[in-house]
Amino acid sequence: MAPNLPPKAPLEHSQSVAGSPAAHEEEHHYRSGPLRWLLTTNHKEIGTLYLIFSLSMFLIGGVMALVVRLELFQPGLQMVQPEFFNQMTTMHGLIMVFGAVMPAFVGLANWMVPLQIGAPDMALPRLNNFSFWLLPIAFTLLLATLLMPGGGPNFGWTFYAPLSTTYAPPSTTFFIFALHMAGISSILGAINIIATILNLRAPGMRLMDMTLFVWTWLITAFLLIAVMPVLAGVITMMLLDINFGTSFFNAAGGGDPVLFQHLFWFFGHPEVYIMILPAFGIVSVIVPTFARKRLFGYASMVYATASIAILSFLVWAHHMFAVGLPLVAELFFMYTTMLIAVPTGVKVFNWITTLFRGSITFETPMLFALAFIVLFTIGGFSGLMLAIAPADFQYHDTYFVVAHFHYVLVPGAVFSIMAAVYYWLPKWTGHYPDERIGRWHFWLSVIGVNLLFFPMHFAGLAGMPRRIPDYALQFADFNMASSIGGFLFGFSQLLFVWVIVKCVRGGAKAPAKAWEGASDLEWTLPSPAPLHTFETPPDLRGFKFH
Amino acid sequence: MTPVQRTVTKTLIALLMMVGFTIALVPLYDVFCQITGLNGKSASQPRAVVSGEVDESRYVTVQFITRTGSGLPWRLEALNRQVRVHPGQAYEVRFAFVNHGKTASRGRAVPSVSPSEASLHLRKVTCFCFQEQRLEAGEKLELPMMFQLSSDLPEGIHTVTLAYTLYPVAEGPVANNKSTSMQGGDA
Amino acid sequence: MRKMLVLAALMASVTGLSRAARAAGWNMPVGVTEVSRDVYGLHMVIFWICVIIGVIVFGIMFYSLFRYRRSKGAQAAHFHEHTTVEVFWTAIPLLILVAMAIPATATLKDMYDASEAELDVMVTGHQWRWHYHYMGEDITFFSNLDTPREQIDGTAEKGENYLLEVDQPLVLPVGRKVRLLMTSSDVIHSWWVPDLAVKKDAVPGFVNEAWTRIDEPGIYRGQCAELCGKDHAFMPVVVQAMEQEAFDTWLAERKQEAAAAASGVDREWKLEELVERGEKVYGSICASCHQADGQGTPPTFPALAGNQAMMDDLDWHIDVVVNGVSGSAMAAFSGTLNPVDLAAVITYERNAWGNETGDVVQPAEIQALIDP
Amino acid sequence: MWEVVKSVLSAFFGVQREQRRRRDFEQGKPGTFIVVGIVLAMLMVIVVMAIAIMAAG
Repeated sequence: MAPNLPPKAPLEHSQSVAGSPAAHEEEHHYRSGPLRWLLTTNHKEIGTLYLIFSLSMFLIGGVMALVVRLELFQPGLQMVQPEFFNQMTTMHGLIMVFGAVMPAFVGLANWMVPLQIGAPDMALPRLNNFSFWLLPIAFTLLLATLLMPGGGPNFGWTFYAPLSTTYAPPSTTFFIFALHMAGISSILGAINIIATILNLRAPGMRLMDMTLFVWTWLITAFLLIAVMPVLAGVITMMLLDINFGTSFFNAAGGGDPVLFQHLFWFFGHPEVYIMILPAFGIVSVIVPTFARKRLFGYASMVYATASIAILSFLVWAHHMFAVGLPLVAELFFMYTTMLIAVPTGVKVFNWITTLFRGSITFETPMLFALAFIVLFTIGGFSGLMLAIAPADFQYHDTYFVVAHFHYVLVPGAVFSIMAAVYYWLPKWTGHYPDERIGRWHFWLSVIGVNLLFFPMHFAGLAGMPRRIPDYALQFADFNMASSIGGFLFGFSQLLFVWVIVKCVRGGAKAPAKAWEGASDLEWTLPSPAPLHTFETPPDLRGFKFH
Repeated sequence: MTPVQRTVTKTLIALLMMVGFTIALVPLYDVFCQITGLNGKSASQPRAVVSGEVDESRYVTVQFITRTGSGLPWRLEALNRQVRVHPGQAYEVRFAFVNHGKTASRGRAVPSVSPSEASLHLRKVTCFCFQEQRLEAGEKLELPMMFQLSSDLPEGIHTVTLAYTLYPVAEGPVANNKSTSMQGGDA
Repeated sequence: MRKMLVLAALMASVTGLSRAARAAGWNMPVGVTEVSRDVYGLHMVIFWICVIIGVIVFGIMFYSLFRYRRSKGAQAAHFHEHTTVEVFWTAIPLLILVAMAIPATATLKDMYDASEAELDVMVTGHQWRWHYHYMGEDITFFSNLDTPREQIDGTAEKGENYLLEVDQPLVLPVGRKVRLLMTSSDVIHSWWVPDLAVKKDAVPGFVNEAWTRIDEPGIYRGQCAELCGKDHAFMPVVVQAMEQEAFDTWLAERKQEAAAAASGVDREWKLEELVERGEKVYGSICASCHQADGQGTPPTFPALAGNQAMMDDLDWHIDVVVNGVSGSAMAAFSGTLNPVDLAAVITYERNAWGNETGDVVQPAEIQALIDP
Repeated sequence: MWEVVKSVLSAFFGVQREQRRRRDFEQGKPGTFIVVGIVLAMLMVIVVMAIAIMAAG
């Protein structure tokens, strides 16, 4: 099971690390206090920074969601005015997508990719530091727009022109800068992850030996490289339209507002997969561990991931069925969208077959992973319904869509992140997370999340449009249920914070291999993982992969 | 070059290619729109009448809608609101522009065709929408629009709607950039 | 035989369930057009396909979770591959999808065939109201939210059609194919009536088309579906479908009303008359941005009360209202309000909330301006 | 060559046999797979497009 340590030290491995990490890590080795965190180039410390940042953004974005749910608790305008409501929905979306989910995955990649491939650090440690610190600056700027005259962005996280250009508040220029910075951070992170995975694998580890978490991240990183420039391009065009009198999206000057939507969704749809592929990877690592059985169809899983990534570039206009596309385009995008269901289905079938005839236990990470499979699949089903273009005319821009993407992103992406945190906390801190609080957190979250999002399906089908601060009386019951669920889900996240703090401070000691069924490379390291690991690469000849 | 540097270089090249691709998307979109008729954009250049067979077996109703965007004290009126033509037949209709403002100003009529599939089969020989107009205060101007629906117009299309929306063209150099250099096809 | 019975019972309970869900307002409405019924059919088919797949997949999953618990002494098996099974579960969904794509394609083609319409209506989205233009009939009007502000603020009890009621609905004849041409004067809106299964974006500068043929007379309510700014929630769509004869009568009445409303352009109006009329126009058109008290919400919507620039320059004030301001939310109203209403609202703005200019703008002046 | 095409096609559906995968990874060059993948992806776009155009009639 264990690799043959100590290794026979092939020298080219450590030399391949740019600028020899050992050398410049020494310089901050003795540094302490805040400066150490500011200047750290260690992948574990940067990973921790990413995760802390992501958690704080998750809480801030969550508070905004609660403002929205509070206003929607009853029909009528009670708490906030429509202007502020729109800023809350917009900021909630932007913060959750760019500030919470994406950085959380990058943080997990920082921590776990080097540990799972036997690398001493990320390939570009200083760049790593830079790409992290861009984020707090970007999001401070984004949050600051709320205090500017005219308020913050109020045009939805999809910021459709011309509402986001000609009719936007003055703070939009800052919103664009903030998004640019977050985008650069993602691109740099992606470059780093690609360079690490392709070059720093321990000798003896081939691509097809990598864990699915590493695989899905590799593919995600390529997606990021491909679509982040498109986002940067589209917001730059907005900037030019707003400040320099161009007319990319302004019909008055010969531009076309629909062009914005094509460009945005050409970025936006792969972005959806950027937020879910690493989640697939996490679940594919956790399920075999607690089923004590090899992942079913490893190769199929890798291929399905690649397939989804390719198809994700061919389906963007299914977000635009109601915009007035020609019939041929509607049909094309309907067919491709239906096709993408196939590899996604393959993944779900593989996880379930992994469970079949396993030897299953239900620790907190497994609970979250199982909830992911069920609830993500429900989100997949509503996605399939949305793919049927004629029916989409009824679903489009209603709460049905809100229910769909929240099912995919909250009990989907967010649950996978929570599963990953519970799964790897023993490796990070050396202590097991409190199982009892973990279970409370899980069950309250599952009940809350379903009470929050399931009624939204009905509200949408009954005809409630999204992004409205006030609604007709027939939607009242659904919204009240959603709001109660929202508060339940929101406040149970405090338990999550509590578990993490408690686990960092102490708890049951975890051995190197914290979970009985775990078999990946990180579990050969002591718990907690020391600051520097795999400085001489492990020799993996004979290591039993996944 | 170390392997890491090689990978980073390759990734950066891919990144630059995507940046280039993004920039190219704007003109590509316009080309794409004109080829496929996406969004009801019609050609921004005059085209010659094709003298072919006139399909006298059927009539197509062509409607003209005129609208004025905000900020321009003009009125645009279609003097022929609706005409019935045979596909293949060239036809001329007239539009009246009136500036009821107190100063001279410039405007441009932006066309849109519905159903969008029809824009592929619409040939505009002369149209005021190809260039901006300048009207003195109180000036009234009548302009022709000559068009031809090609005889291969799909059978299913019986009505073609042509909408023109008047937008102001701001005076000054910025405005010139706006309508010429930044946009490839200005619909 | 018994299987058949079970199946029939299952089918009956399933249809009963979906009918109950619909009646309770939990499901998509079947609607009142052929297209909306087709769409409802597609929706239910794909829904039940998802339910069946879900029952099978989750059934196997929960069976495994229950049966292969380690606490019950389950030992892990060692298989991790089975090509036949994998091909099978790839092929089955593919076939289901192809089967689904065929009726979906047919319905979509139907929705796109707006040819041979008997009535054309131009629908224009404005921040935040709809404007309808019956083409060829020269009838145009705004359709504004009719729910009183007190109901929204919670100081009055909410009515049955809270937020789904308008001052003037779009009136359409039943049994006739109506083509709807959508466009917008500012941002993107989306015109949606669930009972008609019509949802189409109204894009500024472009014209989209959709069509409907309503089978039953009645009132059908919907809303703007695309975020269009502050009052996105407050621009409902109401369609009133009536029999052809009733529709013709309505049309004739509408024309008379329009003529009556526009009459009096030539006569001299008194300040009080104009202010009285202007207050109504202001309330339905201008107040959503500039507020009933004229305070606006700066910087986006400037205050009119005490606005010195406006009071000092009458010509500019008229120009802004009549022609709009390019690149802002201020639309041109020359095409949508008649000269009397324009004169009235301008006069009102110059003499309300302490703006005591005493200016009177006569409809004739506006008429001369628009149509020299 | 046919083997490569078969491998890539099965990858599109997310089904692959361990044996075949092992052989691909040991014998094949990644370049061939990427090129064949791109070509087949384009082919798929064309096929779906053709179906859509046909269906739209």
